[in-house]
Amino acid sequence: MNPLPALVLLPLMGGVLAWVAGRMRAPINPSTSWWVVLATLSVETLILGMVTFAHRAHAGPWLEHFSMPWIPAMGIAVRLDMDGLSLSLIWLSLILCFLCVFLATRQVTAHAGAFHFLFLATLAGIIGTFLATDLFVFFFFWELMLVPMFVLIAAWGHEDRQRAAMKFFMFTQGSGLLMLLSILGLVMAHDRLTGVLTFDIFTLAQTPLSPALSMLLMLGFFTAFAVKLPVVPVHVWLPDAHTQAPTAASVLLAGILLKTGGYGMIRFNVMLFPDAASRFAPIAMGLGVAGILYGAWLSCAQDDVKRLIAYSSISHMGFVLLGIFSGSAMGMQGAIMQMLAHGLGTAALFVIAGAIQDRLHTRDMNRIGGLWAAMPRLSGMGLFFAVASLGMPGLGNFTGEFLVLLATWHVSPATATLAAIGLVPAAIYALRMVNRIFLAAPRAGLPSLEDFPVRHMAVLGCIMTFLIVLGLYPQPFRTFSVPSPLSVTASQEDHTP
Amino acid sequence: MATFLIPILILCPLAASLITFVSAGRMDARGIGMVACAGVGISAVISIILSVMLLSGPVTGVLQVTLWPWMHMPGFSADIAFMLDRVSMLMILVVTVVGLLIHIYAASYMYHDPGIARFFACMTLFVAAMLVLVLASDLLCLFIGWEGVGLCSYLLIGFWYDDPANTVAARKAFYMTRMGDVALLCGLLLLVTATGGSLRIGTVLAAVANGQLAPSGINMAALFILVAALAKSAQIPFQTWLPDAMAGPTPTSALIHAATMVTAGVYLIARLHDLFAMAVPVMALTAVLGALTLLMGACTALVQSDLKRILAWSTISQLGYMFLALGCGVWQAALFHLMTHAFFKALLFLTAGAIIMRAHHEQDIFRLGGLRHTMPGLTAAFVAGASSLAGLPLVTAGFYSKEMILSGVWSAHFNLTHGWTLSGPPLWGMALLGAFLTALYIFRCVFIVFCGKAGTGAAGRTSRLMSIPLGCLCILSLCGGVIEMPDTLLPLHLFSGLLDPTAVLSHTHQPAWLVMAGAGAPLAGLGVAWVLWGRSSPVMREIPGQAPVICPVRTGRGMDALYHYAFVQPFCLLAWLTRLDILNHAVTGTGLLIQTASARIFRARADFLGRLAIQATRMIRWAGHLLGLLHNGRVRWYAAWIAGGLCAGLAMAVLS
Amino acid sequence: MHALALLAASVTVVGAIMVITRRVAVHAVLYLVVTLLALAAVLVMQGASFAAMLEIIIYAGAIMVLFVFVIMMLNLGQTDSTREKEWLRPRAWLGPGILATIVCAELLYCRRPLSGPAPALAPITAHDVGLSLFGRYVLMVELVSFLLLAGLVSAFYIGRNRMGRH
Amino acid sequence: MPAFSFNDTLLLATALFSVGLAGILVRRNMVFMLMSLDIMLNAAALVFVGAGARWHDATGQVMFLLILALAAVETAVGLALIVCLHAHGRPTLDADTGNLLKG
Amino acid sequence: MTGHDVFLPMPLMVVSSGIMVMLAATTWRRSVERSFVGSMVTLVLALAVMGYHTGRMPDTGSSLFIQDWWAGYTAILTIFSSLCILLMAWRDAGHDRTTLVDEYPLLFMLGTLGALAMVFSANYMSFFLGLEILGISLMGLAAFRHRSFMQGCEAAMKYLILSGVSSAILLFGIGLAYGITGSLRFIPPIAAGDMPAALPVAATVMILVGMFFKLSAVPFHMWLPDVMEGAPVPVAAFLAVVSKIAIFASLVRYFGTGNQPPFFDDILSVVITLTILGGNLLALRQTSLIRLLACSSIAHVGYLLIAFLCPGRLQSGAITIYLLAYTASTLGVFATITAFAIHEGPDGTAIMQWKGLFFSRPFLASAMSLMLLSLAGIPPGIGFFAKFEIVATGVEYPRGLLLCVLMIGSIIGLYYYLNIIRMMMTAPSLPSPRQNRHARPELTVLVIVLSMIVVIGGLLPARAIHSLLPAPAGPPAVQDRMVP
Repeated sequence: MNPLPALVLLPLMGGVLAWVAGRMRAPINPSTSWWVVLATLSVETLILGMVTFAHRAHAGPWLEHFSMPWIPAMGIAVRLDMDGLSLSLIWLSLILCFLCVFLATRQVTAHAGAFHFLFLATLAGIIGTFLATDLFVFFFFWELMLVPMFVLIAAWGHEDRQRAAMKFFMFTQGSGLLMLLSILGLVMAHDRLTGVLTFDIFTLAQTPLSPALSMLLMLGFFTAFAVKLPVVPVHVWLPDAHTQAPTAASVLLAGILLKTGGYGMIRFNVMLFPDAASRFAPIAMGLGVAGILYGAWLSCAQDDVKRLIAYSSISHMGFVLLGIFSGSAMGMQGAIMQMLAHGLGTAALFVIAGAIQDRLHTRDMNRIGGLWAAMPRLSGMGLFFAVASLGMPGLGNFTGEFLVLLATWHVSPATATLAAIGLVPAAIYALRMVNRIFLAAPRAGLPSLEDFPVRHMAVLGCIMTFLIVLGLYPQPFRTFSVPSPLSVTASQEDHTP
Repeated sequence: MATFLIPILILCPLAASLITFVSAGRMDARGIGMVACAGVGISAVISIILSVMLLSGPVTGVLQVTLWPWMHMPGFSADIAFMLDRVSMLMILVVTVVGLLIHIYAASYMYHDPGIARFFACMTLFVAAMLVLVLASDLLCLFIGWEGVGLCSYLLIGFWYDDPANTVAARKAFYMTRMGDVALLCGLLLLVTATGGSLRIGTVLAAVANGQLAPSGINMAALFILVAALAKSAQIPFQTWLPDAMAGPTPTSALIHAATMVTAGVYLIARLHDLFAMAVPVMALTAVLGALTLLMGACTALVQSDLKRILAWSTISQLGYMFLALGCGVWQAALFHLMTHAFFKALLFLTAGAIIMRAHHEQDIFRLGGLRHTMPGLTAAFVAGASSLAGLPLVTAGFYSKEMILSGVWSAHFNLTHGWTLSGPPLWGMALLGAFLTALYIFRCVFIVFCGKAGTGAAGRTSRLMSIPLGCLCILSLCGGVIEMPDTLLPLHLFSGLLDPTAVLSHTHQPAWLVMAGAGAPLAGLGVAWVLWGRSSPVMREIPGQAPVICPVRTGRGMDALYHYAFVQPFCLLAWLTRLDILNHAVTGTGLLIQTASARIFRARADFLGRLAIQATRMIRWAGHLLGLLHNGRVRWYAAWIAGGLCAGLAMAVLS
Repeated sequence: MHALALLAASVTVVGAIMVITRRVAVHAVLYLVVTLLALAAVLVMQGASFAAMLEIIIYAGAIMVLFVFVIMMLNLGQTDSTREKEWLRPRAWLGPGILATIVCAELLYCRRPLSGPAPALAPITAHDVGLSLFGRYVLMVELVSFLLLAGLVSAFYIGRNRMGRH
Repeated sequence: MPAFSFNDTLLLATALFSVGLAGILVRRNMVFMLMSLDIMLNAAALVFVGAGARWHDATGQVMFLLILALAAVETAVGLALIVCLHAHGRPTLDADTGNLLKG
Repeated sequence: MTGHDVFLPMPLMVVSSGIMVMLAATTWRRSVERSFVGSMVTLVLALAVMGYHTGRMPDTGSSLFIQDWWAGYTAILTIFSSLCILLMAWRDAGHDRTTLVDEYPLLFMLGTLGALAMVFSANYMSFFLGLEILGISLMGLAAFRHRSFMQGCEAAMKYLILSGVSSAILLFGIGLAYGITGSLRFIPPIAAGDMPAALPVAATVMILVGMFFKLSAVPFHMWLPDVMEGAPVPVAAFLAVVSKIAIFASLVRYFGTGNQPPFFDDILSVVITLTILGGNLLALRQTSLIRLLACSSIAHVGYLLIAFLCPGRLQSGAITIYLLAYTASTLGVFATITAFAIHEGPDGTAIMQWKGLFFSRPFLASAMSLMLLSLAGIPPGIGFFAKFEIVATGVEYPRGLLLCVLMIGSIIGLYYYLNIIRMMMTAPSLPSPRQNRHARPELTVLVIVLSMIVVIGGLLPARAIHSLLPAPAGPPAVQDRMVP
């Protein structure tokens, strides 16, 4: 049995179960749906572990392959392939989901079943996005994951949630339409040349395209991914969405949803249109640097904790863009490392911000005051992840940033210097946050606050460990998460039977 | 053996840090202190063992440990790798031994502080990071320690976070050094690009020696690294953070902001001296900046009234000496001075801390006074440290190290491009002036604090735990210098022989009066200080005014008038000048400007791109509204549209 | 014959113009009857005497009577005609007039170069029409019955609602 | 010799059509609008008869008959509506004022 | 007169017989329930014979009617939609029993008959009669608004006058075409080459204008929001779904799906652009849900016309799936509105009334969201795939400008659809007086069935496309023949 469809479908089914469990009446424990989610995630982890550790049997770069015709008239098939990149990103998703489940979603009491269903549905969409190698299926999942996320933000978010949710949806959906155009353009171009209507990227990657056309198509893809990543001129949705989303949704957004943008750029921009991507690289790198500086600068000006973290994400994602378009394997790997590290670190920061909001009912740093005295554990964690986010060597972010900078330096030292300068405001916003929330004089009239219990600390401790391992011993992850080239198909033997 | 010991050496303080952090609130203060001291103590013992091993090995022997590959990929590789050679041996000894003494002191000093666990966690973490910094054989690995010590410094400066001023100071320190870090990062990127993918110090230096780098590349790399070192060591133009950093607890100031972290810049340049040797303009720049810094630091220290700030400025000034030495190519002298400076400055800080503690946290020297009687032990220790700092001839360690620098500077010569040259004697003159000023300000402090009328009453007594380290440091700062002597006195070159047995420094060709001058300047400074502040009715034992105060000439007191014109007036002028502290203002002003600009721009209209999006939405809504107005519900109007559409359609179809 | 045709045609158009310019509804109805009669004459001249008959009987006879009935029910008086006068200012005419003229001009432009085969001489008699109607197009007749049924039901419902509810 | 060629029929029909259209666009009274509608339908019917004459085809007159039925039905329903509207709230039968549905 | 001349497609026969039976039953005893049941049975029967017939008589029909895949498909859609709408109307009539309204189902049946006649027509005459039957019944239906009779009357009057104008234009055009070709068959007059160019063009344009009016493409769309708002909710659904399917079916049959003459292209491009932008922009400012749906249906016509304008391999699939998606989703929305009205009291036509529905009626709100998302073209609804296909046709037959318009329109559309969902998620400010009328199980079933169609169609669109691939027939295969 092939594990890939199970990976996608399992969260969905678990979600439905959770919903049903949430709607059950009295005798059932209200947290049943939570347990269902936990069980689902555990099974998912088991399957993923199986995939991870049993892949030695295959020799090729693609670990698993699954294919099933879907809409034969259009040449569309449910084609899922897994390589190291998608595997590592799925691992990241699962880890963050565990983080959410342990630290954030249990607090949701209003319509918990529905919340968990939407949560898992988002996860399913994200995993599908990471696995799909059929452009239509990819686009399907790409759009699919927006809907539950929209509802999560709009229904469970904070005060200005609905505007934020609308903004989020409009931006991502609108850019998705551009991608749709590009997908169809590519498919039709292939069709015109060969007479074969297919959405299979392995086949489409071989399409000979004129430079102008490939640039156009690449731009379509790029726009969609740029909005998701986000790249600076189109980042507008992100601060609002991150700020207003409930904690779990913020974690998913920052931790994984943004990564789908990076993932898409690697797989669909750089690998599908290598020439156009290399011609576009200077602009993309410029945008990346702009993102680094602009995001960091704006982050320094925020008073809202979650907003600050959100802008810092923009800054970090600038490095990802820079790395992807630096045109070397090193930059690509740096970008992947940065994605993983940013996913872990920022997610943890959002969890902490969410915990603060749960306790103090404010996100305004002026009104939070020093928490170290009241909540040393939470504050310690906050300090650690803030430091990670400013790019402390030895932690995951630095590995990514350094590789990206190195790759960029090979291309253009000036760009790399500018990007490196972005690390100074990074220190400013991170430490500003630390000194206004954690290490500051406690505000008068603070209610007695409950610190993180030990099990929460254990979960966050795991994230910490991951970050440290990523920072000090990234070698296995690095070799593991290399994206496989599209010229090699996983499934030559599977296609023929 | 070494492969085993070196990781342990680093792990010990790290483990102590983790234990103290995790045990916050569960372990009592004594236990925490013991754990921390044990961690640092074990590493001190190990470092001594390692030194013995190294010294017993061949002369050029190096202990190498590669723990695991960090990043290996085509075009770049970095390892978590350590290397113990003689330079790093010196450094680990300083770090662990001085660190141990300071930890022991701090265990008592911080005993009653509720945040002691956090304090020791940071302190031990700092030791670990510093050890990584000095032991790393890979520049990227060094960078871990480099940033790590910065972080610990930040945490410790802002240790008493209740006062916003402290946290501001902490952040200032971090930001300033962060700029340097960015420069260092750029330098590393440049080097790794040039050397083809490795940052091993050996590889880098070999590449430099082989001429793989273009001269401009070398200059750029050296410049980047110099900026990093300047920032870390609080040299011009980054000097402003260090005095503010005195907001931290005194042991922190002693360990981080005097003995070890601020010398990391010196260490880095000394480590890469082969690279710098090829970059003559950068060397000249280093020397000039060092000389300027040492003068400026000394002058500023002369007019400070806060005990710890005096010491902080003096640290800047002494680091200036080291940079001067580095710039002149006598890196051994810089390291020597680094070591002695670690001893006496730690001593001074610790003593100051003890004094302040007993004097009810009074730091203003003008409110102290007459402590000679109440705290004789501390007085002795402070005087020992002060004389070593001033470099009183023969009996202090500071004299020998300073002498080594001075003689090195004298014979320096820079061939800059386009025929410009810079030779040593002017720099030497500045250094000598600095020596005079050093003695002047430190003894000003000594006389004001310890002589005269009693100021604030003292309470309690210095605990034994605090006095032991003081004693040890006293001995070290007085006698630690005899291992290297000027040729004029005795051709003893143990230290430079230790560092680099192949190239022992000797300045036999220099005139003997150089040594005399070097010995005389501090003495002169001491004398002037005695005249000004030490006599029973001191002229200037009051707080200098804010504005240039020209004291009225007191009639009938010829000697006084002479003093007045010779010293008081220049002093007041100096006070006025340094109080303006133009550089400090410039740097702070720039920071403030950026801050206000960002606040102005982004607080007022947050994220103008977001505004743009909102405007676009508004336009679309407006269009919709306008269109809605057409739907006024009138049938005739609707029919007119149909007719118009028919009209247009016919026209399009027929006329096309 | 031509003169007659010209006369009938012009009466038709002039009558139509009078219809849309009258202030009093009954006058307009009368002009409409005139128009329809003239149109019937035109139809006769085209050899469609059956159609002309229908035009007179159904249109001018039945439908116009319906109009007259309704106008009587509405009981329009002097105030209405003055209001109509007010509504028929030249300004109100301007835009619609231009629009209608343009449409007319465009249609005429399209028509201009038209020349078709000469129509056959033999008129189409009621017999032909009947054959066609109940032969090929018998289903259409059935459909028309449904059309009339729909109209009947609608009008009945609307009319009943007026009586019953208010 | 026919009195009307198809061409002439079209001319007349076009004129009638435009007049009817103008009537609909100009008149605010719904009764007049209905009358104008009838004029337009008559114009269309005329075209059919003319075309039937041109091709000598009875279909044209069948269509004429159908259009007649349509006109009758529309007039009937329209007048019923007019009576209704007149009774409830729009006594002036003005098409422009008193519209509840707009925007 | 041949056998073909009296050929009447079975569904038409069944529906007309049903109407007559109902009429006869009415003379015996008037009963609303019985009328509804009778009409629904008739429609189910028609559906049944539909399935029987489509297999047997795939193409060339008589000169009046034609029965092929395309006609069969659209007829099924029409009948199915009428069935759903009747189900909705049942409660509309049921909850207000002060007057006997057995004309209500009768008029629906007449309207369906007209629509079916249009769908099956192969001749101007049958097409025109069908159109008018549909139109006249709609006039009657629009006045069936019980609570606000005046609005209903006004809507009916507007519809009457405007559709009269458009009918006159259409008839004029048909007359011209008849004059040119001498036949009432569906042949675009361009094909007959013996006439000068301008007149056929004028005829085509006038016919197009008539059709555009009924389709409510933009310069001719103004009546739709007003009429839909004034009419009862099921009638609005009828307007939005049945009449549009029927007219679109005839449009496709009339103009075929091949390459069109250039002037046609130009006009259609302009109309599509205006339609998409206008419809979406108009919908932005609506506060009435029905008006909003009217505007959005205008926009959807624009999308559909893009597929119509882009001949190619994907065209037929795109049109069929889009019709299905549009029908199912729109009906779903209307069904939800009706169900809402039963549950919550107010008739659910103002968006504000939907506030907080996610918390009080999660099922209803979820169904509504699903339908709206499907209309917006977002998975998992069938609308997603439909829009995908539309874009695919646009890309295949490169129409960059129209695609840009489509994109902008979709984004704007997304906004107002989401706005409704957003409104449902807002916590209600004060609890509305809950009248809690009787729950109608049939409406719940209807909503569930429509949701299933939307979801299954979204997940397995292959079936829908596959079986209907040969659907839109081009111009009838029979060659033009002069009527003797």
